[in-house]
Amino acid sequence: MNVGLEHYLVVSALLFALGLLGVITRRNLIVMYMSLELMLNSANLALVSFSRFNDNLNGQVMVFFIITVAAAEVAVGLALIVALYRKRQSAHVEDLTSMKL
Amino acid sequence: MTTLTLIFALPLLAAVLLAFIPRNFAVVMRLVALVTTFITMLLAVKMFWNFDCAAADNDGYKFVATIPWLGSHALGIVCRLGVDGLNVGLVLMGAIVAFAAACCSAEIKSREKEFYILLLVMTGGILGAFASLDLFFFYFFHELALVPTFIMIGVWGRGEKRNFAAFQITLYLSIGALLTLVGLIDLYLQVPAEIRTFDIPSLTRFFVEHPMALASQSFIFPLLLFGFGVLVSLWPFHSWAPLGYGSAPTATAMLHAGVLKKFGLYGLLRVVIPFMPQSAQHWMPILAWLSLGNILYVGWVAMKQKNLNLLIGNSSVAHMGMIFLGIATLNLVGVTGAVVIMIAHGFLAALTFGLSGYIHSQTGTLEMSELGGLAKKMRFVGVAFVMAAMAGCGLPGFLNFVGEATVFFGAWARPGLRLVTVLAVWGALIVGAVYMLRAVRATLHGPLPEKWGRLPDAVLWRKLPYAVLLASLFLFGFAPKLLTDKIKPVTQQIVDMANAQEIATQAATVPSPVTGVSTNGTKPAPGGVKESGK
Amino acid sequence: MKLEALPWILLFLPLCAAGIITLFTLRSQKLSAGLSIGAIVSGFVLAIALIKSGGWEAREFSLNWLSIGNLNVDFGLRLDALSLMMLLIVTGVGSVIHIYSYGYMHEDEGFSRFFACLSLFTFSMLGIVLANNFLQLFIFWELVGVSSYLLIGFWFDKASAADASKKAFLTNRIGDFGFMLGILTVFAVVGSLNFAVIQEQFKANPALMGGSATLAGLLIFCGAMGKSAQFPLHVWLPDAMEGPTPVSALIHAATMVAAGVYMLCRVVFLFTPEALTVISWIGGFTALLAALIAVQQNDIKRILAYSTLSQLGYMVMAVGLGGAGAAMFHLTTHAFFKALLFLGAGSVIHAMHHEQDIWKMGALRKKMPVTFWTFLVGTLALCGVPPFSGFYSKDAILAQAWHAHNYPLFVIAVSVAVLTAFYMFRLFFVVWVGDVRSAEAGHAHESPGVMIWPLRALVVLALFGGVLGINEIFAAQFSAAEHAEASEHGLTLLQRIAEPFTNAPVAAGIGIIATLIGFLTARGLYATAKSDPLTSKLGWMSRAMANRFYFDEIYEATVIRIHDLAGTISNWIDSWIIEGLCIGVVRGGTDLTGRALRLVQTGNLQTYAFLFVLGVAVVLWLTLGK
Amino acid sequence: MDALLNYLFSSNGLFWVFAFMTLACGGLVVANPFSRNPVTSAMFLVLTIISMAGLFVLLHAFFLAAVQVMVYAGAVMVLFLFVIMLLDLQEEERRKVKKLGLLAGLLSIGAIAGIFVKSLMAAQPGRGLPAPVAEGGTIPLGKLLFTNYLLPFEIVSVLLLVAMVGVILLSKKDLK
Amino acid sequence: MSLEISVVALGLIVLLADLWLPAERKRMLGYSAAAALLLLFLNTFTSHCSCSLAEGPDNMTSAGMFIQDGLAVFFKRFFLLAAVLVLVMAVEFSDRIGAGVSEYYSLIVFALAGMLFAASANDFVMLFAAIELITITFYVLTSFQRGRVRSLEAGVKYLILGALSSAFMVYGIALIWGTTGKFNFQELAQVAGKFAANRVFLFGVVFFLVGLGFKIAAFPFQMWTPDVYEGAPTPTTAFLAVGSKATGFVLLLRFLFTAIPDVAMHWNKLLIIVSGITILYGNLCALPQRNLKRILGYSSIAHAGYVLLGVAALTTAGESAVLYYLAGYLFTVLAAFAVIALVMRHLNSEDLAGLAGLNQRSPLLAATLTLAMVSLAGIPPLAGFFGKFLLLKAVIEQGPANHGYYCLAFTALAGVIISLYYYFGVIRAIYWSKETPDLSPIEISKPMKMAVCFCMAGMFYLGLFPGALINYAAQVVKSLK
Repeated sequence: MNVGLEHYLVVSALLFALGLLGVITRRNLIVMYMSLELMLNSANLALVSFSRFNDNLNGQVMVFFIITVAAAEVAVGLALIVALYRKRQSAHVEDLTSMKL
Repeated sequence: MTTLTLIFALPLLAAVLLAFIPRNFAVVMRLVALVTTFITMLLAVKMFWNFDCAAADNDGYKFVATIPWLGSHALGIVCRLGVDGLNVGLVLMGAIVAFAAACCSAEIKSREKEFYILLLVMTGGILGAFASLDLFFFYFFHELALVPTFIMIGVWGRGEKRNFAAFQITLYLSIGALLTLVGLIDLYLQVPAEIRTFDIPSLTRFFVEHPMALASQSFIFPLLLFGFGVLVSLWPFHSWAPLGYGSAPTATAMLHAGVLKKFGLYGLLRVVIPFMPQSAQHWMPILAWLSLGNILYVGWVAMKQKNLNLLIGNSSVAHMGMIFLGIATLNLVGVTGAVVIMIAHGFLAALTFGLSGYIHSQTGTLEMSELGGLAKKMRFVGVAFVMAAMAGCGLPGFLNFVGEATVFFGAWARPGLRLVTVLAVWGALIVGAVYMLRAVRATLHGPLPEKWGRLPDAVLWRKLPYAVLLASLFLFGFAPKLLTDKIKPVTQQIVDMANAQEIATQAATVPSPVTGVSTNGTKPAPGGVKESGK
Repeated sequence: MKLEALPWILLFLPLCAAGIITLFTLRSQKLSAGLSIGAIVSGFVLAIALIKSGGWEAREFSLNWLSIGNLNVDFGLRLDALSLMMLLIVTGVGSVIHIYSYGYMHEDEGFSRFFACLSLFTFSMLGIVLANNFLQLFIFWELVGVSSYLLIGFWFDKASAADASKKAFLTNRIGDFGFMLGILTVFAVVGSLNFAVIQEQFKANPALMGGSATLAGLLIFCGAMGKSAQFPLHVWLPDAMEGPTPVSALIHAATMVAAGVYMLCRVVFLFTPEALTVISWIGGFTALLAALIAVQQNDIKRILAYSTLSQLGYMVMAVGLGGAGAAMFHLTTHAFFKALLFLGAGSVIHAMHHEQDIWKMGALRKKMPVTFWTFLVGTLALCGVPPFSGFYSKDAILAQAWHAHNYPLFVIAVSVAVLTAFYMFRLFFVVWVGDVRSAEAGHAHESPGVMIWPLRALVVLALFGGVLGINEIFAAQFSAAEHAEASEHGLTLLQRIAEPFTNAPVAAGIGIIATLIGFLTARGLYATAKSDPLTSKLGWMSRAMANRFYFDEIYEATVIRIHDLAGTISNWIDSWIIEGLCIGVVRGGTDLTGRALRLVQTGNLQTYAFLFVLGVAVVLWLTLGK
Repeated sequence: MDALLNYLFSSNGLFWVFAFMTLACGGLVVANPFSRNPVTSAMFLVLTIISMAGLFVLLHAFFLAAVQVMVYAGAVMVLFLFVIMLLDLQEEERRKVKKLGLLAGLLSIGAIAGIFVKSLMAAQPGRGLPAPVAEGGTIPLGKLLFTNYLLPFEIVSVLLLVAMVGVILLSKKDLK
Repeated sequence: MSLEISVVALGLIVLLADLWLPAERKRMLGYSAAAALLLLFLNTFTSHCSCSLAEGPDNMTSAGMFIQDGLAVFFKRFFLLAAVLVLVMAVEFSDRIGAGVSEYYSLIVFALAGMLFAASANDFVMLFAAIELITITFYVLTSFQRGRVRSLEAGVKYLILGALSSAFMVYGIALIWGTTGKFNFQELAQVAGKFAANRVFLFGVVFFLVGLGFKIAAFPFQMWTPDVYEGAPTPTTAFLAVGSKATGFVLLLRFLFTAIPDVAMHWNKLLIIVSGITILYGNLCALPQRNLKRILGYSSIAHAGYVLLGVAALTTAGESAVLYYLAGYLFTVLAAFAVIALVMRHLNSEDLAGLAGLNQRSPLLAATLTLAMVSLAGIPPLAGFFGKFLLLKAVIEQGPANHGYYCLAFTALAGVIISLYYYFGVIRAIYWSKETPDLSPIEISKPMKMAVCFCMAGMFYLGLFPGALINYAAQVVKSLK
């Protein structure tokens, strides 16, 4: 069986699902954040495979942007998590409920 | 700038002016409010007086003025003011009641600034709503007047149930207003896009030539009927009114019960019935039965009230039933009668609430078990109250009687409404008298309790509002032609539109059944009373 | 001044007086009284002037009052024999009573108010008399009701007076309910409200109303039932005696209660034979019932009140029997002597310091001679002793019954005559004869001149009212309407005196005998009685009579209770179902939903993320799930 | 065995290898049955990213594969690890797992994935495509980036500036 | 594109100027930035400006990514105005921020730049870059008060959920591009019809819409709103409520009506449901709320629902109603937040009780907040009423075709009625609180006063004289097709 676009897409979808699962199950902010990276990566995979099979490089440019933005996002996000940790001594989501209802 | 524009704009301008007066000048505020409403009243009287000789436009409206910078021409929203026979009386009534309400506001002792601003906004809104020839502004001004009502009840209201009252009145009136809004928008959308307009005369012309599709009618009509109905406390959506008025500060109750409430009825007459004749024919018998809910059921409720203001509030609701019945007749006599009651009730409601407000301000209570024999101490107020009560149970001499009798004649002319009429007459003559006399008996008559031994009667300037209102009731009660001659042509047009279908089908099927009854020189009007002759 | 203006002036003078008194002269008693008395006296003069100038023939003056579509209501004045005669009675008797009131009410603090109300009443009554159409009649009908309300409740700080006025008004309103429906029915068919027009139409086409004719007639009769206090709406009249005595004399004896009879006569052409039968029986029954009740009353004014009821029953019966002229005749004489009796009673009450129990009086004959003599004339007239006025008018009614061959009613009428003589002489003996029974009676003295002179004036009328030819004027009025055979030309005085015996000798004779029986019985029982001997003799019957056959209680149990119940139920629905259940559920539901939804907002990031994903899943399912 | 090895090192075979690695390591990032230590997750994330880079190579996106390894595995993940070290994060506490919530979460994720796969089967986007030729080399990508995509590129540069400023501000220490 | 370049340059200048400015002059920096933006705003009305009247697809630059049509210009003006007011507010708020005030201003300017780009985005790549610029800036802006745990917490919440939504959006873009091969909206529009039945494509569209839904806080992606609104510094919240939400809407309009018009036509049911539930959810949750900023958070959810009415109508009338409503919302919400920023300056929480006696402390602020609430409640004669009127009209117009629209209209009405309660609750807290702990007058700087008055004037103007903006909006939405 020849590996085609669908295979890549299924892999990417499963990766996306895994990331999603991480976001909603893990309670550590940093791990949640890593799961989000996983999701972004799955999009990258989809884009690259589409790019390959559609014979169009534009998708890869998009991936480039996504990677850049993700890096920036990670930087800001981690700084934020660190700042919060300094205040609360915790990176646990369940401790982040001073605002609710 | 016509007189009408001034009438509508003055209170609003005064409200803006008040906003810039520092709050410790309470006397100035009161003065401004009084003077403004007084001038407004004079202008309204002048307009009413000049009405017959004023120039009318093609649609029969007089004193027409456009305020071009308001609204949006692209959507066909133009602030156009004008009066015809239907609303000239309402504007006059509104202006008079507004003045009376301003006079009665002396009882407000806290936050006068806000109160008078709200009062003036309410007045301007009311007058604007009745004077507007544009459906959008008709609604817009009503809303403008409605909101101060809520706030005034919530803030200056009285009684333990004040919060609930404010809550309830807000809930009901908002529902009513918003249903109406949907209905009006849908009505507006019935016109093809390129000539869409909210202009009432244009819409009238359009719907005369292009009757609305039945499907649209059957959707829009109930919306507007019940939307307006809620605003007018149509049974069974009435329970906001007595409590709301009972808890409202005097001036608010006067203005709302007296004038603002007529908005819904005015809307029914101006828009709903003439534009949607088939639905009107279908719904009117139902409305007639609902009106009985007001007249009889609410009358009974009024009989059982222990608080004077609640009793008056219920009676005011009961009177609405008469108007609904008049509208439900869909004939010239009944509808004209309904309009007459609208005006009469405006004066009357303002009068009764004003008087009860005075009693409250003097005694601090309106529980009837604690009052009694007040006529001994408050001669003037007592006399005025008895007159109000008498007007309330439809005594001749007051305008209310003219309206009620006319409505009965109109209703009786519809054979289908005979039973309703019988019950309505019972409600008006008996039940109405029972609770009104009960109020008089419990508050004014009987022995005077010790603690009220030193109550003062109203001083001269506090008598003024009551005198003005009573005088209006008497004047029109003695000479109803002053009103009816103005109203008649318009109601005739409304009734003709509402019965257009009927007349057409009758003419097509039955070759005009001429009965042998010749009436002494009276011409049976098309769509008029004459339907029952055998 | 043009002649057309006269009736208008006549009508509006009292209103002006009332208005001016209310607005300006409340402080000045003399001025108020002067205005009020002046208005009615000039009214009387004007009425005479009208008769002098125009005679008795019918004429109308009218303005358009309201005109909507085919509903044309005129404000019109109709002058004809009927209304002119009524005018004379109202203004004449009214003037006398006004003057009397000046003395009677002298010490009252509401003096000016009293005269304002009296003038208002006069205005309303004149309006009824002069009305030329149904709606106008109804308007003044109601106004009479309200002025009566004000006058009965004149001493409103007395609970009983306040209640009585309320009751009077409401009972009248029940009658008006029928009246209004009757007017509506007539209008719906005829299309006009004007009496003359309606009469024309009926003449042209007697079957105009078809099946609804009887119903319409009876509905209109309801109005008369209320105003003229006919069974079953008679309950208010005795209570109305809570008002000042001149009021009782003016309103509840001479004029207002007569309005019902007047109205029946005015529209007598409307009634079908069936309707007339009902009317006559109700009249007869009322007459009998009231007479029976009067026998066991102890309050001087109440006795007179029931007597009034009974006499009104006579009149209504007469109308029902087709004798509108007789009814009007009796109305007129009754106005004279009943006003006289009431004013006499007022004089007594005044002298007794507002004591009204006859058993506390006695032997007043010596103390108040003028009042005594005038009262005696009134009594004789009421009992129908010839040649007093009452004899002629009552005989006319008896004769009507006789001629109509309605013997059951004739018997009732005769027994009423017996009872009338009985209770009137019971009153007479207890009050004027016998012993002094209380301190007040001992100290009583004659009333002042301003109260005595009106009595004297009325005595003249009560004496000679029967032979002035009043009946002929009425007969002429109704001849067209009911094809009466009364002759057109006037009779001589002697003919008039003898007329009862020439017309219907049997009836006249039986009437006189009946009166005699009544008188003798009363004398036997009460000439020297210390307390009522009948009470024990009649047992439960007496108690029932004293308690007015429990009509008030019956009403209490039925009409009032039903309304009360309806009120309670409605109120309950309002406050529990609509306000509590509907609003409460809506409000509570909204609030609860809000609070519940808010719980979703836990503040936990993970929950948010989860809900986010759930949302995506749902949206996906909605769009692509199929 | 040879056949298997040959297959494994053919592009199809490599796909399966990398796909398996990607998913397995991804799975271990999210739910490692043996350790709930963030460091473990981070290490597996690096592995995932490297396997993905392999997939990229298979897709002839050579430049992106390099970027993936350098930027992601090299820079981003190091950042993660630094932070984890800095915060001295302990193993995530094993608090009570809300079974119902987990189940619902799994269900909804399953639903999303299911719908996706179903859609994929229905749409068959890969069907009928010509043989792939696009080569994601540096030159063509760079050309595109600096011609057509210059504007977003500039915007991203602003974004990076913002991120820098933000990070500096957030980690300043001079605060009350 | 000179406008965007100027804005970015302004941001850089502010950043740099900070280095040399003494601390006491920093206030001036904020005002100057605001003044500069105001100038740029006014400049959009002059015909010389390259970005003012140059509209239409001809003017697309940068390979069609950047479009300067009427819609873009409308929203650019909108964002500029919002940024000016937010900057003024930020200056007033600066003493609560502590260090990094100038950075705060510059970040606002950068976020504005992102919004300006987003308004002109005609391409997914561009859109992605612009949106991320906005979002990442907002992560920082939200958590700017590092001293307050709530601010950081809000930042983290916004970060995680924002990243989540970004992931969805990116995946959606990937699928859309993968199936169609187009990034450009216009090009996509030409082929989108063909893919209307392609489920992968639709999947991508849904994922993309999820991302936008998060931005506008539509149900079920609204969870973050109240928490972030509460925790963020008030100027940030204001900018978030106005700018970020409007960005979401302009992109939504562009995406639905320019990129995939043929597909969107079939999506009325989904839009109706989402809009209805959003309205009800926002209003119901706000009912028992006591925290002013949370109230506005929930109310902003509800208002997202109202605006979605106009989108759901899928007509030009609906689109122009959206624009009108947003314009009114700009003044109203900014006015409300300005008052909150001033009044709650020295309080730790934003409880309603803090408003007690405001009418004595500052009548101007009391009046402003009252009017803002009245306008939000949709009562004449203020902007909110007319906006709602237009939205309802647009929805009812579609009623005969699909009765769901009638239901939607009634749902909206129910929402309006519910909302009256909490809006009036705010008004009541101002005027009629029993306890008045603090009656010290509130000092307001001149620029702030002007800003507040401007907002009030805007509310009145749009409520009373809607004609001009209606015509403008009607003309603008033509560029969507």
